[in-house]
Amino acid sequence: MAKEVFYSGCAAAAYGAKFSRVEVISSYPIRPYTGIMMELSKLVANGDLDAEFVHGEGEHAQVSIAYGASAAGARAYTGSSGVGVTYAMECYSPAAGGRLPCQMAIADRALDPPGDFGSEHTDVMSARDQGWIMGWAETPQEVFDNTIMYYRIGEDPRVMLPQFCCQDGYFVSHIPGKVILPDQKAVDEYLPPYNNPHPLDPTRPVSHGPQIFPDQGPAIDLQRAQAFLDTPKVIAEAVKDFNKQFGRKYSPFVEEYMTDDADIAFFIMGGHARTARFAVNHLRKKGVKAGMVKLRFVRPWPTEAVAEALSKFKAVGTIETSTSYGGAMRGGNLIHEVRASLYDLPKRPAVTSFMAGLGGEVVTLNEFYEMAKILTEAAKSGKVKKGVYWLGFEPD
Amino acid sequence: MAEVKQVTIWARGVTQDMEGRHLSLLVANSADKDGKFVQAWDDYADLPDRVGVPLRKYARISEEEIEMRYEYENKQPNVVIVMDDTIIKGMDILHGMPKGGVLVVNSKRSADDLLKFIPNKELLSSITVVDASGIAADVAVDFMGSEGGVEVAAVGKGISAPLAGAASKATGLLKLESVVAVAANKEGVKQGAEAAKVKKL
Amino acid sequence: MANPVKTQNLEHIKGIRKVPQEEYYVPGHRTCQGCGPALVYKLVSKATGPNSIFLGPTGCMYVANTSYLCSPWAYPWMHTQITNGGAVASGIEAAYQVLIRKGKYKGELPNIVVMAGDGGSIDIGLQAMSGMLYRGHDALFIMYDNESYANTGIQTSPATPYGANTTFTPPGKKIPEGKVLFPKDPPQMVIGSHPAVHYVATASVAYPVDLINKVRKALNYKGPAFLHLHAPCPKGWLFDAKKTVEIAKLAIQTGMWVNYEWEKGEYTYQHTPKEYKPVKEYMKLQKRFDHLTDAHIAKMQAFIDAKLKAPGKPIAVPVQGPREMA
Amino acid sequence: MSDFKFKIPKHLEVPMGAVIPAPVKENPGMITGNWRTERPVIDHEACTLCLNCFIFCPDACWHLDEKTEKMMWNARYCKGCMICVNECPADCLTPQNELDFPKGVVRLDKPF
Repeated sequence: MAKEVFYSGCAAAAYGAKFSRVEVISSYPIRPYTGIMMELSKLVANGDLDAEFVHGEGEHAQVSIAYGASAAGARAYTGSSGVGVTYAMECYSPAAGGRLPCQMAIADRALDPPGDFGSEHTDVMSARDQGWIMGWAETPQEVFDNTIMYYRIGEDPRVMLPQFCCQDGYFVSHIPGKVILPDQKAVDEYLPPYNNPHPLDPTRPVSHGPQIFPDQGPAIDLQRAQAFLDTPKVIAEAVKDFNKQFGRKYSPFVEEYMTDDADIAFFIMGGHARTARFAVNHLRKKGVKAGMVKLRFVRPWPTEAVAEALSKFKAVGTIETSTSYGGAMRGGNLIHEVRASLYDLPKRPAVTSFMAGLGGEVVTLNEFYEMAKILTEAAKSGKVKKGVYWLGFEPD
Repeated sequence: MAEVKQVTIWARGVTQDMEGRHLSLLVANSADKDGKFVQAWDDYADLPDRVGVPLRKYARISEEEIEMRYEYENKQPNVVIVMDDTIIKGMDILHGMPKGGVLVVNSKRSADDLLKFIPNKELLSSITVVDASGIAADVAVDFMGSEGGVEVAAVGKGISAPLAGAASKATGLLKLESVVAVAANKEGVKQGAEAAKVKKL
Repeated sequence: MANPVKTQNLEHIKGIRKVPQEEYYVPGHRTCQGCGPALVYKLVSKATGPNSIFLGPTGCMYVANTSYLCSPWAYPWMHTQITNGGAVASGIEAAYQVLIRKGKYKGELPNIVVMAGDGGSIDIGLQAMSGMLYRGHDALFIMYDNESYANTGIQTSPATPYGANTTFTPPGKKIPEGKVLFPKDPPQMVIGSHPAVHYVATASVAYPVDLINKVRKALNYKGPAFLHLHAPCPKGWLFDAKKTVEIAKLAIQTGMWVNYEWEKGEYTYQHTPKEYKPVKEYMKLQKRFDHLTDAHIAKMQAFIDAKLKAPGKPIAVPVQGPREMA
Repeated sequence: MSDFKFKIPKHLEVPMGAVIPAPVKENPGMITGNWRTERPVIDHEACTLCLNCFIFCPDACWHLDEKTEKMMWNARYCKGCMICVNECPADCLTPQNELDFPKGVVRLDKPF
């Protein structure tokens, strides 16, 4: 029977893995994701989860263990944060190129230097071009649900890709929220057992990953690109089935809040979307027609869904939470993709970006009001003054 | 675009890797001396080389700047030079050659003997045979000039010298005095040119 | 109820006639003429048989064996990064443990073998190798030692002997001996600090039956094992391809290589000559040592003499490091 | 976006995840007989069937034929390293130049 609990994002991820019946888990400690592995180690130690719990000697090993297990035919789970995510960077491409759908839980964290344990999306955003499915959750409930959904999406024969299942460090990972734990049987119905079509099995031998001819390089790249073109359809099905099975109301790609008549909108992903909703409520009371669009997947980037959602506004501000030093807009990453998504439309909103929530900084209601002011101005004039605003660091 | 003369050299991996590269350098450097536009390079896909594997080294010569500089391979070689005669048996060395091509082989055997192993010999206008190994022994193997490194050994000390001399005689593409000028073993170049037997086909 | 994990028992063989005629590392690979590592691969494959999974970290035995889009392995094989052979093997072993336990895989536990070069073992791959051996996975880590990064054109590794000419340690006016450092001792690194490991051995292509039996003994242990296999490299060491086995034998006769087993703390030695030949006899056949002076060779001899006092065991060797010498 | 369609030419196709079937007896994707400058020629009379050539061949090109009790050599793949000649205690193997044999090598377009 389904039951309601209060779990942090870390515990929610661990239980999402448990309900997904993961078979091989690889761990290595780094804050703030560590709690996920603490929960799983308890479950394995107590016999509540029949899985191999392998203490990796580093994040590089963690991901290697996970994709090795996936190649052998087991459902594999791992995770990390911050510099741990970037330490494993070499292993992301082999896992994706080998089409090995293991899952990595990310409770994100700022990169060094100096040591900063606060949340920031830059760690795993640095790996966004490695061929993994990637998206953020806003609440522990969404973390739990995404964990199960991501396995279903990644292991689909049309997809066969590994997944970064991300949540904001501390904000989501450490502050408990309500989580409905479903019936295991319902999860089993939703998520079939993992089936690797070509496992490393001596009864039907294959070779994984021989060298290719140089001119086959683009062809294999294209094959992966094609998988990402096919993935949105699978995501849409998986989310629809999930909503049906568990009574949730997820949109597959972008979730809209108070957008019907909005002039300005915040474009955001992860935990700060929660504050953004309250900001929208307060702004509405003050007569500002504000709305919010929450992004659920960074990879595959939902180009059409983003274009459709954002084209109706006069001005849009992307809340970045990650850095792209020296990038086109001199700030974060999201605005590049947002602007590219809108470029071909006959009518486009003005788009700017806000550097907020970096290094674990809280994005406050006041900051959202500040953004709303800038966006309202842009909505009136039809254009933005700047492509990026570093909130709290702008001259008067 | 002016015609680019493509020279392909076949050699054995490791034991002839450096001499093969030297031969391509002798071809290119001497043509450069004659005021031509040139390039010489290793076949990237054949590297890293293994002991005994058939390898290709390339040179291009043109009256104008070479536009196809970044193409990996010589797809239509006008001149093929084979540093080890047994390669003619296992490889289609004339693959892609336009009619009227030139073949130079390092061998103790006769041209007729060698032609038996070349089923598409109608592509050739001539075959030249020289016992380059008899004129100059292989020099020590040295990897420092491979993988984009700068050659440490003097260019053209071993069998590349007589083969470059023979190629000069066989093709008319290279002036003998230019080849002599750029090669370390100058005597070897001359002896190669002298000893080379050109057979018109 | 969990299913027990059944493992294989591989037979000890008495002589060359008992070596299986079947090939599982089949003809058709782009390894050098006379390639020592290829000979290792063939012999190890004969030892393991087809109920095996091999992992190939990047190196000669990846690139030369799979160029291009083909494979010489009749059993399942997977490429791993040069960094993570031990970790990927750990994941595969863990997967089989749970899949067999859950009844999803019906057979015996396959022989899981990492075939790593010296770089993939004791240099960039050291962390993953140590992790696998430490955690007690039922897998075999093999270091085929051709004493350099051969695939990329012969660069120095921690297994490259002192005095070798490699493309990263060329002899020059300032550094006449080429490689200045002495090599790591791989078995000793494993024996010294991996409590789950009960079997470590060295073997050489010069003694193939011994090599096969050591592979089988290693695999018969329920748990991790480590083998250090000597694999002369005609390209990197610069000798005539036909001399691969001859050189391997000479390595043993000069003490440059020692065949031994370490089993639960006990050492036994194999193929020990009555009297060791001078190392010079071994070195002079390889052009990588051509540039060395008598003083350099004496230094090598002193190093080997010290090591031979107790092969495989920690011992103070009379060799100065580069900072001491400066 | 939805009109993204591609065509990969047959010769550039790579299976999903670069997973290929394992070979059975030989790897026809890498024929290496053309590496030889010399081949080992056996004198069956002198051969003692010691199996040294079989055990020491890195390319697995020597086998004992149980029926004829003779060592069989694989011309398609032997690279001609001559380890077998070097390790033969009976001196029954002799290297001979490859061009002395008009047949016996598969001609290839590419060296690999």
